[in-house]
Amino acid sequence: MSDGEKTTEVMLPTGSDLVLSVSPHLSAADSVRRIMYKVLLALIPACVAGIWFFGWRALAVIVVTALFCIGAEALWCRIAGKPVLGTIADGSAALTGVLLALNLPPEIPFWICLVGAFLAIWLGKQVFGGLGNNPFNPALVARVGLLIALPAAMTTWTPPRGMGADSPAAAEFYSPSTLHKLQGKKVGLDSVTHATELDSVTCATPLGVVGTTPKILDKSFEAQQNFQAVDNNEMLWRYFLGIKGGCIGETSILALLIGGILLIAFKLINWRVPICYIGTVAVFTGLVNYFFPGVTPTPLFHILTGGLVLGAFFMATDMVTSPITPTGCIVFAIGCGIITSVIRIWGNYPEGVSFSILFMNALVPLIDRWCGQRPFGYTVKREVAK
Amino acid sequence: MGTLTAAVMVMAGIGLALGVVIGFFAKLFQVKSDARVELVTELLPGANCGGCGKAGCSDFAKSVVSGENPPSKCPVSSKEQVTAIALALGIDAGESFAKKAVVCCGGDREQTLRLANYNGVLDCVSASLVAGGPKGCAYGCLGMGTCARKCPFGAIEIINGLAVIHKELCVGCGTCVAVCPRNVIKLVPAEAEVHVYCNSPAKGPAKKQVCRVPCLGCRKCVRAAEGKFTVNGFRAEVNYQAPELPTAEDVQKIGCPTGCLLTAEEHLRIEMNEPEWSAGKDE
Amino acid sequence: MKYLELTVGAVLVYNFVLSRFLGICPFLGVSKRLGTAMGMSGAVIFVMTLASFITSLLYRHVLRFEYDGRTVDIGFLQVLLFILVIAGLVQLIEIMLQKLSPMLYQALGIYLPLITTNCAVLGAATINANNNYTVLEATVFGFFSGVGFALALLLFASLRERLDLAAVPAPFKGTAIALITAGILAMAFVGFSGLC
Amino acid sequence: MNKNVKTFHGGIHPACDGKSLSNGVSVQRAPLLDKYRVVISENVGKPPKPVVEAGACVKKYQLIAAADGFVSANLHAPTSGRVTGIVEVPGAMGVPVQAIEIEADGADEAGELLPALDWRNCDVALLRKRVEEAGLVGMGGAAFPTHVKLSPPPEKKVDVLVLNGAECEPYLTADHRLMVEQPEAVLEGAAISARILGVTKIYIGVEINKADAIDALNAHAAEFGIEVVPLKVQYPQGSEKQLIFAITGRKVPAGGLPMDAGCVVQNVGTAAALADAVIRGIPLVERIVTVTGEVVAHPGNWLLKIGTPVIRVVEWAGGVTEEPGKLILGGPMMGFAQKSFDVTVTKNTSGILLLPRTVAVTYGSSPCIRCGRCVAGCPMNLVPCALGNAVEAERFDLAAQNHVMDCLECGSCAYVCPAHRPLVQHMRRAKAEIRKRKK
Repeated sequence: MSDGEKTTEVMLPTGSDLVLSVSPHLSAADSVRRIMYKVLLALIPACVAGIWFFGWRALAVIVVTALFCIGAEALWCRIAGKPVLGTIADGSAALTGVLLALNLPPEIPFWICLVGAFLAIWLGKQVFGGLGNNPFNPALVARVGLLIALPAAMTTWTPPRGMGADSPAAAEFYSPSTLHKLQGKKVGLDSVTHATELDSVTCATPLGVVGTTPKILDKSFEAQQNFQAVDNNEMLWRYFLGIKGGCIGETSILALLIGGILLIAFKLINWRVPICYIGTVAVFTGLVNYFFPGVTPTPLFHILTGGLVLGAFFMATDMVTSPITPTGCIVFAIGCGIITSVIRIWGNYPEGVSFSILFMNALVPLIDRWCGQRPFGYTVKREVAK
Repeated sequence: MGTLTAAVMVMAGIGLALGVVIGFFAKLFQVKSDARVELVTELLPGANCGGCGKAGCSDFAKSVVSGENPPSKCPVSSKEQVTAIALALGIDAGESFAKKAVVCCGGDREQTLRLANYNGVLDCVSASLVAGGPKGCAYGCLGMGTCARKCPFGAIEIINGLAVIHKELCVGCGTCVAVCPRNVIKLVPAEAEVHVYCNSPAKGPAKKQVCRVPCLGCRKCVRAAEGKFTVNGFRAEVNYQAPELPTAEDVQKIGCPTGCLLTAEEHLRIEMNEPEWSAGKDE
Repeated sequence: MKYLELTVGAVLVYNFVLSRFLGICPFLGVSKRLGTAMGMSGAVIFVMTLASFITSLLYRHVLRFEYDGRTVDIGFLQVLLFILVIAGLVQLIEIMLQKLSPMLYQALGIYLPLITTNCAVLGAATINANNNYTVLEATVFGFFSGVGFALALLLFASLRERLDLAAVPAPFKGTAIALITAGILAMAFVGFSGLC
Repeated sequence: MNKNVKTFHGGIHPACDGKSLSNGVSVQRAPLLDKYRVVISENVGKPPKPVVEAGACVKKYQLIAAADGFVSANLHAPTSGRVTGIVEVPGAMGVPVQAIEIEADGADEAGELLPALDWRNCDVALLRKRVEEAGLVGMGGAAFPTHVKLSPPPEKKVDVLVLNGAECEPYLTADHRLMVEQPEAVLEGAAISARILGVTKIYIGVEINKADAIDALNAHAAEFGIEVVPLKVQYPQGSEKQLIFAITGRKVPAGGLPMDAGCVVQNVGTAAALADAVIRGIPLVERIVTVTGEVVAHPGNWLLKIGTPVIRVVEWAGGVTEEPGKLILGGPMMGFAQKSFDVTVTKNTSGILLLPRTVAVTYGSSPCIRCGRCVAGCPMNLVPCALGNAVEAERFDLAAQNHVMDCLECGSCAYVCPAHRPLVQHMRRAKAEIRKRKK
């Protein structure tokens, strides 16, 4: 710019377009929508693993359930007179849908997905006032609701890729007749009739096998060997990779861990929560296993089977339904761990993750109240004085 | 012993024992209670509006029984109800002044300038805490409806960004007066028909810059209707204590230059009939 | 071990409110504030324990006794007698509360007399009788049933306090959303089935 | 990162600090205007009483409004000229305020100055009186009369003076430039304050993003026995309670003042003004103000007279490149949004910030998803989201129970909130309602 006379006209503000709002006038770049999409991104590895192990049917379940959830949300918003597009765009309905789908068996009929979607979105979320107001995790409300109402459909598991009749411990997971059928294919029977029969091939989950194995209450050799068939190094490795029966999303621990690390990297969850949850289960089952080896398998088995890792990383860390303070989150995680272990070892249900998180959801207001943090500048004495 | 005898004896014995124990405890833990409080509470309207200055009707009933307040202190009760309470207690009903609230502002979205685009909580108290709110006039109604939400009788409606009171629903409890951050709502005698719809003590020119219907303090009304108006600073006020209140004819006769002196009916009619404000027209 | 089973059963598996669906009236009525819920919980635990103790005594020694070498069985009086005793007990508590804690008395309001006809208390007494529990067992069962009721009530009250601040749609405000919440809570308790 | 850098718990790290717009620009002296409007009620406490009539001629530095009571501050003429009267101007808080309008005669002729004092040897009472005469107020934001702050009641044992050079607000660089350009004035002012208070321990806390300021201060700090404490770049490092904790490790009790922890906190700008008042006898009539923002053509730091209209300052800074979406007096975290450009510079205006609409936050009404970021960010360890929910449901009893009165309104919670809830507005509402109820 030349010194001397400045001929360039100075543009002055008119003040006609001023916004009046409270301080602060800046904000961090994150938004609710971004958070939801990031969690969805972190779920992709688990989805991919589910599709790999259970085929296109799993993809269909995921997509259909997510769409049903979005539809249920849209319908509710329409009836309640809320902005439809704005509510759907925040991605929470899609996230609930994907989470619910990952908690369903791969061969679930689609009408059950529809019922689940309405359970999750309407009963689990919108009646409480929508996102942020629901005390219970919507996906878990739907899963538990379906599990209680339709136990047969919700516990019909199909074998994943790589779990053929000749796989290790096949006799544990398949009923004798199923095993027969599977082996029959190897010999090469009539392929047409066989294909239709194979459609109904079902298997048990590792936790299911454990649940039906009679407990041995002493420390004898039989007790030590009680779960040997499903709880050995080779099987654990297979569970870790995902070669086991179960819900779409809970098969591959590897994929879930990748997603979990993504969540931690995005700073969306407190890493202490999954660690505490899994750690509590490990300690609890470890103690029981140490004293009564015939009652429950080793801690590693408990970690690698069932929905524990999925629940610990994606459900117990749900922001809306978990405590707000870091201390509260730890208490919450430990509570989940204890209840999960108790249900798995002694309960009727082979799996307790959903129930435990749902139960702890109900405890959140109390945890929030009792695990609040002391404001800066307060000492215990002063607080009493107040 | 027959079954029947046993049954009768057992029942009678246990009943008797319980009766004795309960009677003993009732004597031991006797609590005195005043039945009159409950009676008065029943006779009160039960709106729990707090217009009397007490925390709800039962609290007020206590104060009536103790003689702290006359029954007429309840702004919601009709004369008959007040008399009933006074009769029940055998006390004097006390003098009653029926009151109504009036929003002393005519500055809706059309009339008063909005200086900035407000972005925040849609509540008058909250908005007034952010640079006094977006309205150009620092004394007028903010029109975000805090009073309307708080009114226990649904007497306040927000029309075009201005609170308007439906006189027939208002009981004069004063809830709105207490919550309004601008102190623009006033309790006036129920029979008053005419009000000055401006609350700004600022100078005329300053008001004119931001509002089309301010009171300019021209004293026309004071001159035309002797004793019925006073001018306080730069704003005229109806003299509600005067023996005679201004009437619709007075308004006609005065012919307020800005139109902020109106009868309540006229004010309501103007606000209701104005075209609905639309976003494009603002500023 | 028997007592552990009794405890877990009474508190979690066969929770009075969420599994047996007894005592719903105070469960819905006194759960708006956590403080009141705590008071109610205390009252119910007290009444249930005492009622279980006394009714099991009555059941074992009054409703069936030996007289003159014959057994006199007036078991048909069971319900009648239990109600009478429970009503008397609640009356006692009400009188004492009014004097000792007027605040709690005010807060409990109508629900305190309602314990009189509370099916949970009568339920506990009847379950004791049906299972032929000893007096000690019955007392333990009564106490932990009360604790189970208290657990459900506290959870529910804290949830309702949170829902107070939530943007619940108008048609669902109040009892509707409370019942939905209770339903989901009951679903969570299903997970405990089989523990004993 | 330096391990010795001190800080506090909680707080946030704003991604865009905007300081580079103006932190390299030296302080410029503003040209003389023809009219100044000096706001009377700008300090905390009672406003001073005008002592000049309309039409009176005043000299620069002449007293125009005298303190009314102890918690009040003198006001002096920023230039020579004629008083036209008392007018109503829009105040920084949005409500109209009274101001003395002075028509400058262009001579900018100084009146009689107060005698210079030898602060090392003269009577402490004399120093304290001088602070009062010079109309000093806290220049960091609250405009609390400095002489009040420097007269703690005898039962409070004050042993530490903390100078606040943190300047944690994004965009603002006025204190930074002051410390770089006049480190001796800052340090000397601190030493004088310490003498008034009778304390020997003097710290000056500076965030480490102002390395040149730390170097400049360190060059002279030893002469005055002052320790320069580098602080972590973290908002709100400059909040009194957080600063005291970071530097001394003491915690100001809830509801208490810094003196309850034996500390007095003073802004560096106030210290420099104090040095001017004592050594040269100059009362407070001008201050350094940062004029900045993405839409300002030439952001910079200006030495402005009190009473300068903001629109003129923007003009000197080269105007704007586009119509601003927000005008803020102060910093972007705690400053006040304005409704018009008619506001004037006061003793506590640290910055004039013009933000485009794209940068300024738009608050929404989406609900809390309980992510807990506000809890992690709150320097007072509160649970802001719960407080916000309580206020939305108008449960002020609940808000009070959860310590809303301890809120600093620093805005950390609202900054990190992914739902962009106007949490600070909720806090203010709660505080206002609770105060109203206490009455």
